[in-house]
Amino acid sequence: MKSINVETCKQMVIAACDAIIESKEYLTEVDSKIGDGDHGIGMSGGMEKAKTALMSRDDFATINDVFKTTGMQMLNSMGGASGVIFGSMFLGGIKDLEPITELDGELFSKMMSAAVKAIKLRGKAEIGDKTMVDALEPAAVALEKTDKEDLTFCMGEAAKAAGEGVEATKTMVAKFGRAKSLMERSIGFQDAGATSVKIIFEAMHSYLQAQE
Amino acid sequence: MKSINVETCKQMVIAACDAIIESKEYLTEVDSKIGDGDHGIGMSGGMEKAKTALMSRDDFATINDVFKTTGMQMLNSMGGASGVIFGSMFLGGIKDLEPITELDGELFSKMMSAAVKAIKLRGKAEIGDKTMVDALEPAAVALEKTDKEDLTFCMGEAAKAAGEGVEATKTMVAKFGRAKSLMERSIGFQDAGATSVKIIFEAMHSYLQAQE
Amino acid sequence: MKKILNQSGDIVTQSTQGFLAAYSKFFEAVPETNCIVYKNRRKGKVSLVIGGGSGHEPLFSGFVGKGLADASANGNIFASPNPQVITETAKAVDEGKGVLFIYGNYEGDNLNFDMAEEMCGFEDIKTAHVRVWDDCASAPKDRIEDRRGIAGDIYVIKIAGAACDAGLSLEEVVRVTEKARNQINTIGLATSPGSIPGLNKPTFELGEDEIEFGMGMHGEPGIERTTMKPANELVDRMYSELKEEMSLHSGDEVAVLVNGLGSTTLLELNTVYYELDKHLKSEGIIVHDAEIKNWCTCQEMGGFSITILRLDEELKKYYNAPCCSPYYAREALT
Amino acid sequence: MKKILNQSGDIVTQSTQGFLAAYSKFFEAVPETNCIVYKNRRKGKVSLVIGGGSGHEPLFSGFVGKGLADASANGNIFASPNPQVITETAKAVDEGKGVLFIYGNYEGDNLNFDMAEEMCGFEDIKTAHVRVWDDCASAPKDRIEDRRGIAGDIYVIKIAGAACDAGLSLEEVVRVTEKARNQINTIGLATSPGSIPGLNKPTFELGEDEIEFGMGMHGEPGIERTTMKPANELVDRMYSELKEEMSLHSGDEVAVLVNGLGSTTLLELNTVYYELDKHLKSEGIIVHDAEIKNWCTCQEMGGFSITILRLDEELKKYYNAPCCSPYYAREALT
Ligand SMILES: Nc1ncnc2c1ncn2[C@@H]1O[C@H](COP(=O)(O)OP(=O)(O)O)[C@@H](O)[C@H]1O
Ligand SMILES: Nc1ncnc2c1ncn2[C@@H]1O[C@H](COP(=O)(O)OP(=O)(O)O)[C@@H](O)[C@H]1O
Ligand SMILES: [Mg+2]
Ligand SMILES: [Mg+2]
Ligand SMILES: [Mg+2]
Ligand SMILES: [Mg+2]
Repeated sequence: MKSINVETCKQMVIAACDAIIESKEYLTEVDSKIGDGDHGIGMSGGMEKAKTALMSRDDFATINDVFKTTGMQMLNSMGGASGVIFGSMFLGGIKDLEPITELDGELFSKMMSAAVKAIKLRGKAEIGDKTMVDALEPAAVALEKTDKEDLTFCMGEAAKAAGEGVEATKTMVAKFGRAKSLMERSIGFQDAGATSVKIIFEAMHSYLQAQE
Repeated sequence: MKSINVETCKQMVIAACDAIIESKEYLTEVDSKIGDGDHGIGMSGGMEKAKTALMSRDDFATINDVFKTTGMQMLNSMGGASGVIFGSMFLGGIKDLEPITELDGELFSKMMSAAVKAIKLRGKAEIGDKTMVDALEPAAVALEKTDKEDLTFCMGEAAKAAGEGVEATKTMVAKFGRAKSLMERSIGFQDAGATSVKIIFEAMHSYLQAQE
Repeated sequence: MKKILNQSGDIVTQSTQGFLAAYSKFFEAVPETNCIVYKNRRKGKVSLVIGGGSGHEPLFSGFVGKGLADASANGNIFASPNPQVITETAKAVDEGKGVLFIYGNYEGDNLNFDMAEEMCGFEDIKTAHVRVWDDCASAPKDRIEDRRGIAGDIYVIKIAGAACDAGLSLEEVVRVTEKARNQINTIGLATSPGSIPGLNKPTFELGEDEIEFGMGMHGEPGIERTTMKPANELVDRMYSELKEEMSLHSGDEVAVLVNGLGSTTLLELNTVYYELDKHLKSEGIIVHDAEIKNWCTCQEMGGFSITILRLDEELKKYYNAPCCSPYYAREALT
Repeated sequence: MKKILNQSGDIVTQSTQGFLAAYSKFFEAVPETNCIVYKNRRKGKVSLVIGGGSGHEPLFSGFVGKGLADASANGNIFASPNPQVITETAKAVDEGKGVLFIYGNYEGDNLNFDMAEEMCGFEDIKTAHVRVWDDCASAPKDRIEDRRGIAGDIYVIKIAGAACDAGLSLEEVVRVTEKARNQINTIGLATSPGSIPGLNKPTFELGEDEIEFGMGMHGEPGIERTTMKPANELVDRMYSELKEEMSLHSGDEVAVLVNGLGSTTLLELNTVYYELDKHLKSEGIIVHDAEIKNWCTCQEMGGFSITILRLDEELKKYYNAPCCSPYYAREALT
């Protein structure tokens, strides 16, 4: 698909919510290796709220509104590091964006780059610090670099880059979050937040593919 | 042996102390089936104190003093039901006894009957209530009935009767102590205090036998 | 089971010494015992001595203090104190107005405190006792004197402490205390055993998914062993036992204690109160005061108990009196 | 792992509602949240808001009250509260004199409280924060801002609450609170994991005979994993860590907290204090006050922590001020 309208965008985000909700146990498992084991609870809780809020309204006028609703629900329900960080992933992308009703590769790339910036500003984590930034920034970079003709294709590239980012976190020493106190002992395990980013992109990609 | 002097009596009681101390785990095991599992701790603690007190002095003038020291040490260190009850076993026997320096079967029988009386007065338990009385009273009765020529023989009879008493407690419903709340469920298990009585008599009997 | 204890030395003695060292402003030992005395106790009144086996901390020592007990006579783990230390403790706090002993109704405690009272008699100390038998799951009502004392101890101590402080005579203190004791019932629930310190053994056995209603602090059997259930079902059952036992009805005024037995968390105990509150409200019971505490424990035993004290105007007066100890402080919160 | 919880409904919400129902005289909810406010809070002063993840009860709500915090912003289990509820809580207690936030130094808390401060800014509420980083096992001294906040939270709250009550300005309250924070260190020890409520999973794994010095409340790794040792050896090690960290020396005046992490009994904690007291005495440390409590827990986690607060005259004044909440009451015991 070249681009999607507000309703499809909403459905795409709901698909991401569903994927996270289904991954609750898995994410918890991942977080419990080097974190405190609550990432699945937090993310699925936030995504449940986001999904409910998205489904409860039929009058989303803009893409911005879809992302804002999602981000605000996460921010104002989850708590924990990921509430702010993942809230910022959705809110940061639309911060200085004019209202839009169609989302294409170009705009999505812009949004994700802005999201990365917002998250880094708030959380101070850089690439290599073993956080969700290690999945999101590569995804944003991939989006920037790729041919932006087709949103589905873009999303696939983003998902692929995020997945590689998750793999890369296994070799890193954690600098943020609860895992940082593990120091070298965090090596060998993937980051939970990065895993969530990958799941979100993959779910959005699958959703778009299914619409072709 | 026909009778024993103060020093031998002291050694005999120390042998009983040793036997109880060695049975600490076993008594705890027995108590934990239907009680709170501390009988071994209490009894061995009390007997340690008694043994120490007996060994620390060389000037016991009377049998009474040996028994009094033992009983007081138990009473004033153990706590729990058995502190009072077993304290009374040693103290009750000498309550109205004139000072003696030789212990024979006749006197020992008198002492044990008095001990039973004292314990029943204090603890209110009767035969059949699944307490140490079910071992001590049969032992006292056996002592009364038996030929009192030889103290070793008397002690053997007492030990035998106490052992039978312990067996009998298995068929009883507990009416005293922590086990009473078990009601019918206490059937099938032997009483811890009765077991201690048996161990004490058996140890005293073995000690006397070894002196022959 | 890892227990943070020393390899040698007496467990109760070391623990008591630690407690006394930390709270040395408030307490001192009865010489050569594990019994403790409140230093700043009010003088010229009936003295209140509580006690029982150790291992149930903060009970008993934690309830010695202002408006509470004057002293606690502490036994070994799960074993009543012996007559000698009880007597020494009573002598340490006696003011010539008499000594009231409060303790849970257990064979061992009864025997030892009775003997101590005889010994106090030889020393011309006037004594009395009130045995607590709040555990309504431990025997039927017609055998009330066979019932065990559990968390209800604390409310009996609270009322008695206030009555002593009010300057009542020993007879009057006994009357008020017995009145309170007779208006207190508790029902417990066990989810997992504690362990006997120093022995590394569980105090009882309970299956992976089993619980027992009414199980005693030392693993004494209760009224029903069943599979684990959600909090609301547990509380339903327990509340209805208490309601029937106490003939609770609309308009009754009560104080309520949800007490953790050791390892059950406040998160859970709060959830218990959440469910309990629904029953109390829907039945029209007036809750004068409520507490959610780990007051009467049995090592790391899992589970909780619910205690209800029915108040009348007289009991309310004593209940409301301020008190202060390291584990029970009640002041007019303004 | 049997947890006394309901099958449906939010665990933290039900638990909070239970706490509020039991202690309704003292607290009320910030509408539609799990945050709580002290009803009778002193007016016209700097407001103190504390908070963090749930599951560590009685922290945080148990330290809201007279002379302590005005409100607690509570998150989900082990997760910081979100910016919205923090902001609502601050608004509920703001008196126009500014709001001080105290919380443990964790990524999630920092992010959420920072964002809440931005939101408060939009509402013209003056704010400040003091992050507690008392756990000296969680990072070396030169990375002090990477250290976690654990039981030391409570002493920071105590001092700050008293400073607020004394009518100090926000700047002065911050100064005093930071001074206290900088004089507080804690070291912990884990013997067994807690579990994540609702998940039935242990928060970490530890072998049958293993313990870990310095392990965090959520299973974050500590400084050494070793076999179980007797109490005296454990305390030796922990005291020497604290001594070095704080450069404690003879004549220093301190307050000491031995804090149980959940299922470790008071019998054991008292034994810890018994050992600790020997070190303090032999080193000439003056113990102004000591507490043995289960204040900062992590569900049924086994283990304990030792917290030392070094006092000067100013801090002592605030430390000594009376306070009262359901879990921390301090009055002049006379
Ligand atoms: N400063 C940060 N910047 C970016 N991401 C972060 C930061 N801190 C933590 N995260 C992400 O949050 C994840 C942890 O989230 P979660 O488990 O929900 O929160 P908490 O750490 O509070 O338990 C980490 O795996 C990491 O990806
Ligand atoms: N009233 C009584 N009369 C005689 N013996 C008793 C009585 N009550 C308890 N006992 C004895 O004491 C034993 C229990 O002792 P112990 O375990 O040391 O004390 P506790 O019951 O306080 O834990 C019982 O097995 C029983 O033989
Ligand atoms: Mg986490
Ligand atoms: Mg026993
Ligand atoms: Mg016992
Ligand atoms: Mg967390």
